[in-house]
Amino acid sequence: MPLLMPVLLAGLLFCIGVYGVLARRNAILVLMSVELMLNAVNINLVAFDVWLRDELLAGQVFTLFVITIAAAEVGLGLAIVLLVFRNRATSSLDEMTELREDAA
Amino acid sequence: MTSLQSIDYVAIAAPLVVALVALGVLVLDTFLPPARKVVAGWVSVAGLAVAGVLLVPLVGDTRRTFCVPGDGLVLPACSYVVDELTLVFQALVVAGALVCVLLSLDTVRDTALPSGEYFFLLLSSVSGALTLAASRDLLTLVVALEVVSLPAFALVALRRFDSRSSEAALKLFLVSVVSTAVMLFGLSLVYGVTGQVHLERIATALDDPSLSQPALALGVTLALAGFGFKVAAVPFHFWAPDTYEGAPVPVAAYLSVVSKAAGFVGLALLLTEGFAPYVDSWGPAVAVVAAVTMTVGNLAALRQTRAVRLLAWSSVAQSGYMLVPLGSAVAGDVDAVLPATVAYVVAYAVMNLGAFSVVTLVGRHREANALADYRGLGRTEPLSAFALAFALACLAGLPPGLLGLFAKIVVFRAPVDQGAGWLAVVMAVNVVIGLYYYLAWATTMYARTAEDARPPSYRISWSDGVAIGATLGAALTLSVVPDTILRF
Amino acid sequence: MTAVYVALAAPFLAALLGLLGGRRWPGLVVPVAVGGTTAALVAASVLGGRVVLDAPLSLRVQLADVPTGGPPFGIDLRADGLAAMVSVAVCVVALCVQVYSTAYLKGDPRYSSYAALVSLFTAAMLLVVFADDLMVLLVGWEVMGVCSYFLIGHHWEQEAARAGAVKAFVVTRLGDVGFLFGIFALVRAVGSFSIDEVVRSGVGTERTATVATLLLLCGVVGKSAQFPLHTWLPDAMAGPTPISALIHAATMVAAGIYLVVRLFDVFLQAPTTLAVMAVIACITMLGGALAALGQDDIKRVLAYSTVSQLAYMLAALSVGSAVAANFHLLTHAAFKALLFLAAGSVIHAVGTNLMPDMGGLRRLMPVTFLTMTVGLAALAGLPPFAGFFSKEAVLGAAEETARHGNGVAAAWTGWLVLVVGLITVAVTAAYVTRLWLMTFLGDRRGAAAAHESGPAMRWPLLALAVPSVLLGIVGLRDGWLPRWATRGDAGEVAQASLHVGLATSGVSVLLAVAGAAAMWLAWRRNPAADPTAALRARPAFERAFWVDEMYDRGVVGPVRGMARAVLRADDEVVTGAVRGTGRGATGLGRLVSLSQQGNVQTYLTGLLAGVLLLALGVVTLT
Amino acid sequence: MRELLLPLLLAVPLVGSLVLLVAPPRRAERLAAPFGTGVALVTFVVAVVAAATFPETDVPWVPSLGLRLHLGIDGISAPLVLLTSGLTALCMAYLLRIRPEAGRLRALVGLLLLLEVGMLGTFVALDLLLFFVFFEVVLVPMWLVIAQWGDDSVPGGRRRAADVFILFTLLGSVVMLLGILLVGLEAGTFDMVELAERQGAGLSRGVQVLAFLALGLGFAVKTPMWPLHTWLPDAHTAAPTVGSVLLAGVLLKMGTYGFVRIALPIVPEGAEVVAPWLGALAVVGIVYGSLACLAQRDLKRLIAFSSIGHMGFVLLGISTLTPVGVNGALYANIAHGLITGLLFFLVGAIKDRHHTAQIEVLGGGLYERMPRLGALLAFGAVASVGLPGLAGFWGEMLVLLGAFDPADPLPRGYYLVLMAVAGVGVVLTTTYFVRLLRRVTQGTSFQAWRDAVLLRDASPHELLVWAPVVVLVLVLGLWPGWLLDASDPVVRALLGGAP
Repeated sequence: MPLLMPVLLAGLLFCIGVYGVLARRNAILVLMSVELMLNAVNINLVAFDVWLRDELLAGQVFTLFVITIAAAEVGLGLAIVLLVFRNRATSSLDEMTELREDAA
Repeated sequence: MTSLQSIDYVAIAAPLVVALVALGVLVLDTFLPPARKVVAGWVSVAGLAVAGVLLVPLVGDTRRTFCVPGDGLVLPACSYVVDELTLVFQALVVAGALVCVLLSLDTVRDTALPSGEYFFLLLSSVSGALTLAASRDLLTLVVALEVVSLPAFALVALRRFDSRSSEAALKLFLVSVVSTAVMLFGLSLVYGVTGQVHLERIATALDDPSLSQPALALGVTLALAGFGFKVAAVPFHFWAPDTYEGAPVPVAAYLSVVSKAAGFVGLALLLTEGFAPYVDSWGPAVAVVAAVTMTVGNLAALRQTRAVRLLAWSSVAQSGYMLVPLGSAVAGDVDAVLPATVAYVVAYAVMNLGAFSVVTLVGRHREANALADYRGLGRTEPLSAFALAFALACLAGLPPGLLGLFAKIVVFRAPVDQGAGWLAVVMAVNVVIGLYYYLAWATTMYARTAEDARPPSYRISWSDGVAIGATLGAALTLSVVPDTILRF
Repeated sequence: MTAVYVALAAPFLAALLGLLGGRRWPGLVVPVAVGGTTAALVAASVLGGRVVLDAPLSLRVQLADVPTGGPPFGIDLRADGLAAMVSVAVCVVALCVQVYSTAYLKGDPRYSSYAALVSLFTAAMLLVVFADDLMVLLVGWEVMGVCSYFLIGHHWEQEAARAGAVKAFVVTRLGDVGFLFGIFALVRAVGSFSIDEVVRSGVGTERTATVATLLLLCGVVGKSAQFPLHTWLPDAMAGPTPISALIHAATMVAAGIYLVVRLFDVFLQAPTTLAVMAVIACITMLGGALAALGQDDIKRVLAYSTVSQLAYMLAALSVGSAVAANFHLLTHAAFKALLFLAAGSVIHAVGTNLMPDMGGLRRLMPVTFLTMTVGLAALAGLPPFAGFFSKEAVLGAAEETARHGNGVAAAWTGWLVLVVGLITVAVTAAYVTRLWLMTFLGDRRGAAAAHESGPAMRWPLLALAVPSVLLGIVGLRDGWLPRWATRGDAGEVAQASLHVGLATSGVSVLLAVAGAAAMWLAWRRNPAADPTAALRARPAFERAFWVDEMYDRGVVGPVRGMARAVLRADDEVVTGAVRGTGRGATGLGRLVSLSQQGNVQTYLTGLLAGVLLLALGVVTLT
Repeated sequence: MRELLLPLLLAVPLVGSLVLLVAPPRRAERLAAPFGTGVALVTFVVAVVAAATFPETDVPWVPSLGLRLHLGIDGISAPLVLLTSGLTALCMAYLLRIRPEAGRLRALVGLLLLLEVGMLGTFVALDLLLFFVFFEVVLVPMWLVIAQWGDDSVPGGRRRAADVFILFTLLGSVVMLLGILLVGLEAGTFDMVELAERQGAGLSRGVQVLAFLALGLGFAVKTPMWPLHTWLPDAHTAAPTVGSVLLAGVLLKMGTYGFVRIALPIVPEGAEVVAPWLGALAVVGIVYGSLACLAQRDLKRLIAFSSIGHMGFVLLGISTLTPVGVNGALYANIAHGLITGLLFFLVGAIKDRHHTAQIEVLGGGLYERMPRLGALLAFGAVASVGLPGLAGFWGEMLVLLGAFDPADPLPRGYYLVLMAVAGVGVVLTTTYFVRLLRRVTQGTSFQAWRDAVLLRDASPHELLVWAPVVVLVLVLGLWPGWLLDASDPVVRALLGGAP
């Protein structure tokens, strides 16, 4: 299997993730977009692993770790979003500007 | 390959103990009556102290563990190595965490934070930082980095009913995960091109010129993102001021010192061990980042009126200084710049913790923690004021803060020696800008005040006193015998 | 050499004592001041006596060497005929002035510092006289200048005194800077600061000599009030009259001439300089005399006459006769000091400086009248008064150069000096007559009751009248003057001699008489009025040809403007640059703040954009 | 024992200032001035012994930086050490009776002692990095002295002045650090003695020029050289009397001393390239400072601008690269320290009495109101003008002589022009000082001052404090060999000639 396709796919996915992170106003959706970015990484890693025929299977192990990290992040992230929602009754990132530089 | 790996438990004792104590604290806390919650804090102190003691036997030699054997063609490689660099950072992390825990004791009690969770999270993060300093492969690096970060999010958010706290956590979190994602993407590319995850082997592989250069360059650059976030380098710095301000002050101190030190050790390892042959690519990039970081940090700090926010920007600027040696590294002798980075990080930790100690103290009594609240401190709390003034002088790098001065000399040496004069000049200008706000703050404390507006004097608790005293003592000692930290 | 040390130390110590203790022990002021000067006079007389009795005097002493990094300079002193002569003259005049001042400044609250400064001046002048090192000479030279500054400003309540002091100091200092550079040029050429060395070894090329002497001439022109730096001297008359007598007539202004004489061998190597000197001397000579004709203030008349007479000395030098210059220096010191002291006596009596307010004092102040007449006659160059002989010596030297040439100065300079000198004789006689007539003859015009001055003021007048009469005749004694007026080298003494041509003398006496007669005729018409009132050129004379105004327009005004511009620019640069930098920094800080407005997605955008830029940069550069 | 002398020289004031820092505030406040005077006198005695015996100390401090505690004293640093310790002692003695209007004396005395440590250290350091450290030590104390005890007639003025002072100086010294590092790392040692002996051997021309520029910038800001002088007038105007005295008397000398001690001998080729520019800026400074004085309305600012002019002479001397010029520069350095120190004492006294230093407000008649103060001011002015027989003359004369005959590779004609312009500066200097005397000391007093009861003439205490300076100005004026004998061999050696 040519390497190009999965890497392209990963790149595309990553870009979609980036777009989502920047364009979505809702914290949950931003979180999901981050997941997309992480998954792009996973695709990359697996594809490279297979392509390299890595004896250590480092890429696949890496993927597992990334999945774990992603899970932890999402868990924590959701908790924080929940906290914010409880305090502010909103999960829109636009409204979270209490902490900022003093307007000049 | 079939046998189980043998594990050098002495080498991993420190992070292990810290992690175990973290769990222990969490469990212990549930059995503590509300009035005795502070015990969790003292247990944490003890745990960190033990971890510190456990570092002692490691001094003097290099211990490796979690190794994969080599097979003729490839060298054996280890994931966890305790060498001098590692030890310095581990010691720094332990000491810094100790000060943070001491500062936290009163904060946790006064602001009714859940002490079990608080210390558990703090120690977890510390264990991650300890591991990070020893990790020598990409996986361990990434995982350790996340272990430092994830508890920190929770720590920041721990003031549950404070909307600022949760906002700060969210910002920290989002910037962190995006940076991590970018870094991971970069690392995946590095892995894809080199086929290796151990830093030593990556370095060996990079010597092969037939590798795909653009992919590698992209990978290396993106890989910097995660650490850039940790050290709050521009453009990954955005979270720092907002988060420091929203978090409990000791947590901000932790983020700005321990967490940042962890970021630096990770960055240093990655760059000097893993990507050393690729210095021609990342060197200039780091240099540019360093220059922009210090400039942005200092310029923004000029306008601040609140202590924590000022320290946040100042720590951004200081990150810029710390990046200077890495940014001026040249091919063939990359390791030469390591001592300067190490020295500055250690010096920075001492002086910044000194500043944060007093800021924490004042923050307990003055909610806003504005610079104006420091007016007259020199009269009512001469010792604390002196400690803060000295720390600020160190940060400014001006006598009597000789520690900072020597640290700056060390940092300046690198670009001058390696021919990155422009970077040295940019830093020179920045040092001058920096001086302004440090001095302005320091004088506020000694400014003449109207007699009727007597600033209140504070009752300084035992733990705060120790924290302030220890950092001041360290700063003073290192000012006189700076060789202790400069000789690496 | 003991005499030299005493002559230097006595007035210096007197000055030190006077400055430090004058306030506390007022009774000591007069004895200290007079005593110090007397001691100096005695010491100088000892030297003078040795010159008269023994053969030529030549003593040198090198006290210490001071390293500079280049050629060292030494604290070197010398005493020779020339030094002895001038030192005696200085001490005589100084003693007269000290004595005179005890009466003239009686009751002045600042008399103690005044007397001390006069002592200090005496010491400084003697240092110039005895110096054998250019640096030592310069020290004395400048200390004289500052004493002159303080003494002109003695009456600092008066605006004229303040302004005059400033002007005198600044203008002479302007010349002194050139003088200093001249010394540099000599030192560079010779490799030593020693005057002896400079004179003996010469300065090498004519070009070097010309440059050096022209620069030295700047100092001379400033100190001796020659055109174009002469303007300070008339204004310096705002000082007390004894000061004008001592400093601004007899001694300090003559120091410039003395210096040229000291270094005359170097000047002789530079014909160009001599020519320049001749031109300057001629302009000053005639211009000063004409300006004197237009003044109402008796002291200003004398001041311009000083300018004019000093020009005679310079003219003598420019035609190569140091001896004639010296002779005139000596006689001029005597009669001009006398004139000023007498004028002081008059002023003291009538309470004004202005001649239109005087008149008819002949009867009221007989001693003053008599002595002043002697002085004026000497000034006008009437035989047998001292001024006649010395002036004839100058004119004779000019004639000699004009007719025969002397190998150094060009013939035309001789003619120039001779012609202008003769014209000036007439003008001099005219203004002298005018002064004499307006002050002493005619009817009393002022209100104040005039009376003869006391003994402390009378005796110095009489004492100075003696040399004013006799010096000329004495000076003609064969070989006597050259022995005084040289450095004491045997060959030189033999060479130096005075030439007095009978024809020239006759013409000059005739001219003098004509000038005096013209003035007398004009005065006869209306004794109460100014005899020169009818002259059409009088405004030009009165304003001294508007040189001051030209300086105001051309130098003072522009400098002031520049100063204001610099200050304004500096203020603006300070406030502008510093505040601008500050504002710029905070402005940039604000820019940073704008990116930090709390929206986390902005942060992320920045972050990712930054990463993109970095990545692009790295990828393209790799 | 001899090795301990120089460390002792630094330790005495340092310990003194630390003692004041930790002493109980109430009592310390009362005893601060006598204590400070005592400490400063002891320091002065140590300095005298050191200047007489020329001891040297060399022990490692921070080996990893190559920083050694290498202290030494010789013919060009000894006068400066004596000047520093002497002036500090006089300032302390001054504070015995005359206190600044506001602020605590304890802290002021402590800071002045700390300042003394930095100043003395700069003059005795023989290691480049050590020199830099001491160079920096003076900044914060001086800044505090200006910012806390300064004149507050303009709201926030003293603070702004102090800030500008420290920011300017720091910018200069940080760039200087770059130069030091460049030299030290290229040459492989930071030892000034060794580097001076090498006379730039082993350093390429490019490195030398770059290093001279970097070092020179640091020194030039401190000196200050036009156009980097802008911090000076404000700092002087705002500083309290003792601050101004030490600022003008000693601090400025650190820059010129650095030129002579470091920049000239260590990077001689760089010096050759940059010297003409330095000379030009120096001369501009002379004329510019003098012109600014001519139109100046504030007495303290006037003296400050006059410093710019005088330091211009010092820089011109240095730029000639000849022993004559450098000797002159060092002489002018000392002379300016004494004379301007005295002038600031006097102007401070005038300002304390009248609560203004505006010449127009002061009006004339100082001779009449306070004859002693007036006479001293006249003395100071005349000395500052560079009258022969007073200290100010010799330095400026030698500087001009140096410019008349500059070192070989330098363009002579060009330097002649510089010399001539500097000569104009001499005249301008004379002009503004006599104008100053005319407007302040002469004339008659305003009625308001006549009516003021408190306007006393200089007290015996003040006279006693000023007397040593006056005497020294006279002695140095009458006997220049005193200093030149000491400095000449060292200067020749530093410039690479035979001693």
